[in-house]
Amino acid sequence: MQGQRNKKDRKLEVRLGRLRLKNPVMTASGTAGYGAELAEFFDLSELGAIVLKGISLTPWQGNPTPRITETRCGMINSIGLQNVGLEVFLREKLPFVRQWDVPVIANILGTSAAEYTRLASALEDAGVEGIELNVSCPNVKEGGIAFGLDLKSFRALVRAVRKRIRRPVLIVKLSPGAPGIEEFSRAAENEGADAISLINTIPAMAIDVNTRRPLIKNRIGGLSGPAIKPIAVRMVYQASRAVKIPVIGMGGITTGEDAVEFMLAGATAVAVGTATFMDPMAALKVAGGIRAWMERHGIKSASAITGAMLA
Amino acid sequence: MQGQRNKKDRKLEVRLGRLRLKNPVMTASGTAGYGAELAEFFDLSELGAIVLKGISLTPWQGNPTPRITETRCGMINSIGLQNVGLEVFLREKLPFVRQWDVPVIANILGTSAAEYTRLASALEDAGVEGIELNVSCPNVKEGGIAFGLDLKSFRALVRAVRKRIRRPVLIVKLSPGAPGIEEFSRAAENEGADAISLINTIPAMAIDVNTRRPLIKNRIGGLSGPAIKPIAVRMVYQASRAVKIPVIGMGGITTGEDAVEFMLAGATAVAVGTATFMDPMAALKVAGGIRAWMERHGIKSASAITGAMLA
Amino acid sequence: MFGVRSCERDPLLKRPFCYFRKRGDEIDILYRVVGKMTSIMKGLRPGDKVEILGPLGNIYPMEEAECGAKIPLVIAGGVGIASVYPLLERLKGKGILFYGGRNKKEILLRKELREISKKMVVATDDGSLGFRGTAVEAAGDFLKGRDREGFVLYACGPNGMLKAASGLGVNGYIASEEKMACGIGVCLGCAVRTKDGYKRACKDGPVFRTGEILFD
Amino acid sequence: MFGVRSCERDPLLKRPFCYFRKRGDEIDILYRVVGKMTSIMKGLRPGDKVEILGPLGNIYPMEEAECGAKIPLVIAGGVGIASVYPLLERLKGKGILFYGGRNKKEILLRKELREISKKMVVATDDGSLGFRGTAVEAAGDFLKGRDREGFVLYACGPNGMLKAASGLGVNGYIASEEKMACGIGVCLGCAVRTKDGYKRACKDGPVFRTGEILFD
Ligand SMILES: Cc1cc2nc3c(=O)[nH]c(=O)nc-3n(C[C@H](O)[C@H](O)[C@H](O)COP(=O)(O)OP(=O)(O)OC[C@H]3O[C@@H](n4cnc5c(N)ncnc54)[C@H](O)[C@@H]3O)c2cc1C
Ligand SMILES: Cc1cc2nc3c(=O)[nH]c(=O)nc-3n(C[C@H](O)[C@H](O)[C@H](O)COP(=O)(O)OP(=O)(O)OC[C@H]3O[C@@H](n4cnc5c(N)ncnc54)[C@H](O)[C@@H]3O)c2cc1C
Ligand SMILES: Cc1cc2nc3c(=O)[nH]c(=O)nc-3n(C[C@H](O)[C@H](O)[C@H](O)COP(=O)(O)O)c2cc1C
Ligand SMILES: Cc1cc2nc3c(=O)[nH]c(=O)nc-3n(C[C@H](O)[C@H](O)[C@H](O)COP(=O)(O)O)c2cc1C
Ligand code: FES
Ligand code: FES
Repeated sequence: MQGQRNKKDRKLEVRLGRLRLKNPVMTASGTAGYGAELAEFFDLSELGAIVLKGISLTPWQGNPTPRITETRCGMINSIGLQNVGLEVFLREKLPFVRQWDVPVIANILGTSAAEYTRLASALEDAGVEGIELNVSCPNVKEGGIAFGLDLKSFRALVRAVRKRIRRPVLIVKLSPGAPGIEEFSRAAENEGADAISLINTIPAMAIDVNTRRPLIKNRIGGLSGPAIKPIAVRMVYQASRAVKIPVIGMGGITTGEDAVEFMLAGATAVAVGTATFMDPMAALKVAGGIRAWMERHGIKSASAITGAMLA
Repeated sequence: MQGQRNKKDRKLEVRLGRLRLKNPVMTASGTAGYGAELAEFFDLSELGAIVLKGISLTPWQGNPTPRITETRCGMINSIGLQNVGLEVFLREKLPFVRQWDVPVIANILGTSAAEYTRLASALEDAGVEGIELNVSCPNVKEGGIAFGLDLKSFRALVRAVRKRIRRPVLIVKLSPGAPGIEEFSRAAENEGADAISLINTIPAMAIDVNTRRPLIKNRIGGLSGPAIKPIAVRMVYQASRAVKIPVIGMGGITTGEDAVEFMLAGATAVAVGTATFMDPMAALKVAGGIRAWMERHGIKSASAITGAMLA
Repeated sequence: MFGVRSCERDPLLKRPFCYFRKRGDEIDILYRVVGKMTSIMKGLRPGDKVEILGPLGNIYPMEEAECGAKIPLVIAGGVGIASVYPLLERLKGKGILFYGGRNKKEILLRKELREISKKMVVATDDGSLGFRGTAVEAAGDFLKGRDREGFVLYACGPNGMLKAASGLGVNGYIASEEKMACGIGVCLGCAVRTKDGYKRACKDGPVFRTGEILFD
Repeated sequence: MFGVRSCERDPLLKRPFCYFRKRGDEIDILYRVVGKMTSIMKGLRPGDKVEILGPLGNIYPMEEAECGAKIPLVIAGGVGIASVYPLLERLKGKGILFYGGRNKKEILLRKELREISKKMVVATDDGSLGFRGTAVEAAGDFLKGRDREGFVLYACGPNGMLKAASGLGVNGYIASEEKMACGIGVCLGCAVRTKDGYKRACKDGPVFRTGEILFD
């Protein structure tokens, strides 16, 4: 049984730089907390990797409510990076998720390059397997997305963090609003990123026409879910043709077939976000769906799907 | 009856520069042909304005099929600006739509500023009430969107067309990919546009995981429909706060309440696109829905909705 | 509380509902039709399927009331009644209920509620049934001259009502109706501002101690 | 042809179908369940509502066949049979039908079709019923040694089949199955490449003259 499962698992294995994932499916940052809640639903070691909620140097309060609203085939959120801060994270949160045999990827956000590098160093010391630079959160005013939209400071940031860390894989999460997704992808690659991930949520707004008030207190939030999938697939396609490093695709994945679609477009791995809100088991079901698709199509290795779209 | 209707209509009246619209609802370019087909379904003079399919100087073949595919709450198209060209348009298409008492707005696309100005001049001479510069079509390789993404050539284009035409209102249709929607909006205003319209479709892609082939022959097409509405509302909100000229909002409008949402966000008028494919009468129903909403909320004039979102 | 989702693909997210009645494998939901999901629920026919995830979150603590140390003062607004109904049942006739709605039509299950409550006061905004005013005002009238220390509060309803109920000076519990996305504590969408920073209505709540939530 | 749309909000777009049978206010649709809309249609129960827009597009011209000048040679692949069924009825037993499918299970309504056709040849890819091969191959065999001028072609099926049928050398009509968005001629999504440039399958078709369409 165990043997058979391992064999099956190797079929699904993919690599992000030096990091091996049992399967191509990870959680999307901000949709799996720090792991504890999902662990009530399934064995976290069934995931390719777990990407944690974004963390900053000091605790952040986040935005006022309402923070979420559903839209047609999607949702808008403006959580505003509410998080416990680095110290509490290292003391109280990280040890818990370390109990599982799953690569842990920390998602970090700062208001200056110095904050990013301090976060990255501390997390490397704490032994995380990967660090994802969030330079694309539309929900915080300072920092973050500013790096994602300006090529010069983007380059400088990736370079600074790259210099500081050795062991963890460095993933750069691009902004869907980046002017020229190919250019930003290549810049990340040139500055030493091990992988890029996309897309983050797209700035969006909804108004209740009965009350005439914005449905998100902060007015503008980020759109995620199936509605944005075709935009995300297109950006993954463009990014993956621009670089040689692996691309992690996300945006509206709810089924194994959605994941395969991203992989055919060029993704090496995928992340499941909003779907976890629909069903806590979503990420596992996506992994199972990829396996089923591979069996139907007689494909022996998940990595063979990457970029295998026909003309 | 007629008197009553006129009175009602005045309530719905809005203005785009010198142009009065009976109501805020127009067709979105490329979703109403040149008017003939919709005229089989309703009296075109019930529209605020009719915006025609984009035209170029010479006939364009358009892209190979499949050109359309449905996605979750949206669709992707890559028609590729198939059109009869200016000459046939003036001879065979324009006279037909002129039969109705409705402002006609021509949507134009060229590969150089010179092409745009020639088109605009010819259409002014032919007596159209408005000219919409399409600098945001994601489906043609040359021209068009190039102007929509580069601020310098964008400015030069708007200025050149503005110099050439006097009578028709000049509308500039912005690209949702413009780096900095506020900047492009202000640039259009400063160069003399009478109004801006947004959003055009968003570049997107979908792959059939069974055949592994792209569902659009050209691979990338433009996403429209309800899926993009929250992105469009946000951009209309941002654009309308950046400029004083009227904003025409579009992207996923299917009901009167959707239209009201755009108007609360800052739109003076709206356009109905993909919804017409769902129901040929959609634009009329949207106008009726705006009227019903105004009655429910005791609002006497459609123009009072513009920007009236509460805090 | 638990989450209900349509097996159709729209709406995407689960919607939170209270266990109104539960017997064996069957769950009753008392709900008001307000939007997409509740309209779908209204149209369901026997054999149709929905997805349910639960139980989620906490429930009203009942020690002080059950041991008789305090008299349970229950305030419900609108469909908040679905939340306090099972509480009243478990309190076995000890609860004093103040139940408010906009008008007579909104006041449901009067007979059943009377049977499971020690005393029931109905309040309607338009006075079409019982006290004219809000349930909190009716409870305030009742408390006049009484020792608030002798009561334990249980309140469920819209935010404005909860805020007013917190102002009654009776310690106890209030259930938040914050909007939810995940229902399991991972999205931080259902944040409730408390003395100790934001908490999650779905996981740390929906029931909070009076005084814990900061209303603006 | 006409368009069917779910009253639910997903899928958005209408789907094109043929009038299979029409009597008074009732329309029968013969359809294969392949995706979203057809799955919804399968789940419909009496009283459920769908939106229908039609009639749309043109129909098979029948002059040469009806006046007896030519013998109608009808080729249908898969659900293409829904399109030629009413044609065969109106041809009152004059039509020679070549009907192809992947296997026996895909061949529907054999009895009825036999009754309304002068002659019927069934072809299956796997040979599980009738001729082993395609309907076009069967028609090609039949035509051997016959004067093609004496026939008028009517063909409906997937693009590959239409291309093959066009190659038979029999003039007539073929019905395109291009994907559609609007169904009324405004979106230019259903473009068919013809000798005279792109035409719209929904408005200028779905029936085109043989030789008119350029297959790649
Ligand atoms: C812990 C908890 C328990 C609940 N228990 C019940 C119950 O037992 N019975 C019951 O009828 N309702 C209950 N509700 C409210 C119920 O969840 C909403 O009525 C439901 O989500 C509406 O879904 P919809 O798709 O029909 O409406 P939507 O289409 O989502 O929205 C329609 C309108 O309702 C408003 N709305 C949506 N969700 C909420 C919400 N959570 N709170 C306030 N307004 C909202 C929207 O702003 C909008 O104006 C509970 C809510 C919470 C948080
Ligand atoms: C003029 C015309 C008449 C038709 N008449 C009939 C009929 O009478 N009976 C019948 O069963 N079908 C008919 N069809 C085909 C029918 O329209 C499709 O089967 C239907 O649109 C599928 O909808 P869906 O939502 O179930 O599938 P989707 O979820 O939209 O797609 C499922 C699969 O079907 C494919 N598909 C979708 N639409 C088409 C299409 N138009 N052509 C080919 N493949 C498609 C998709 O690529 C996908 O692989 C006709 C098509 C045309 C153009
Ligand atoms: C509630 C919520 C919170 C999020 N928080 C973060 C975050 O902290 N850091 C980050 O990089 N992305 C964050 N994201 C973005 C997701 O990781 C993901 O990029 C996006 O939601 C698209 O994927 P999806 O459509 O599958 O949700 C968040 C998304 C949601 C919906
Ligand atoms: C099939 C199709 C063709 C279009 N053609 C044009 C065009 O020729 N010129 C243009 O400016 N916009 C064109 N558009 C964009 C629409 O005018 C509109 O901006 C967009 O579809 C968003 O609105 P909607 O979601 O209501 O469709 C086209 C859109 C579609 C779906
Ligand atoms: S609803 Fe997601 S944390 Fe509460
Ligand atoms: S389907 Fe729109 S033109 Fe034919």
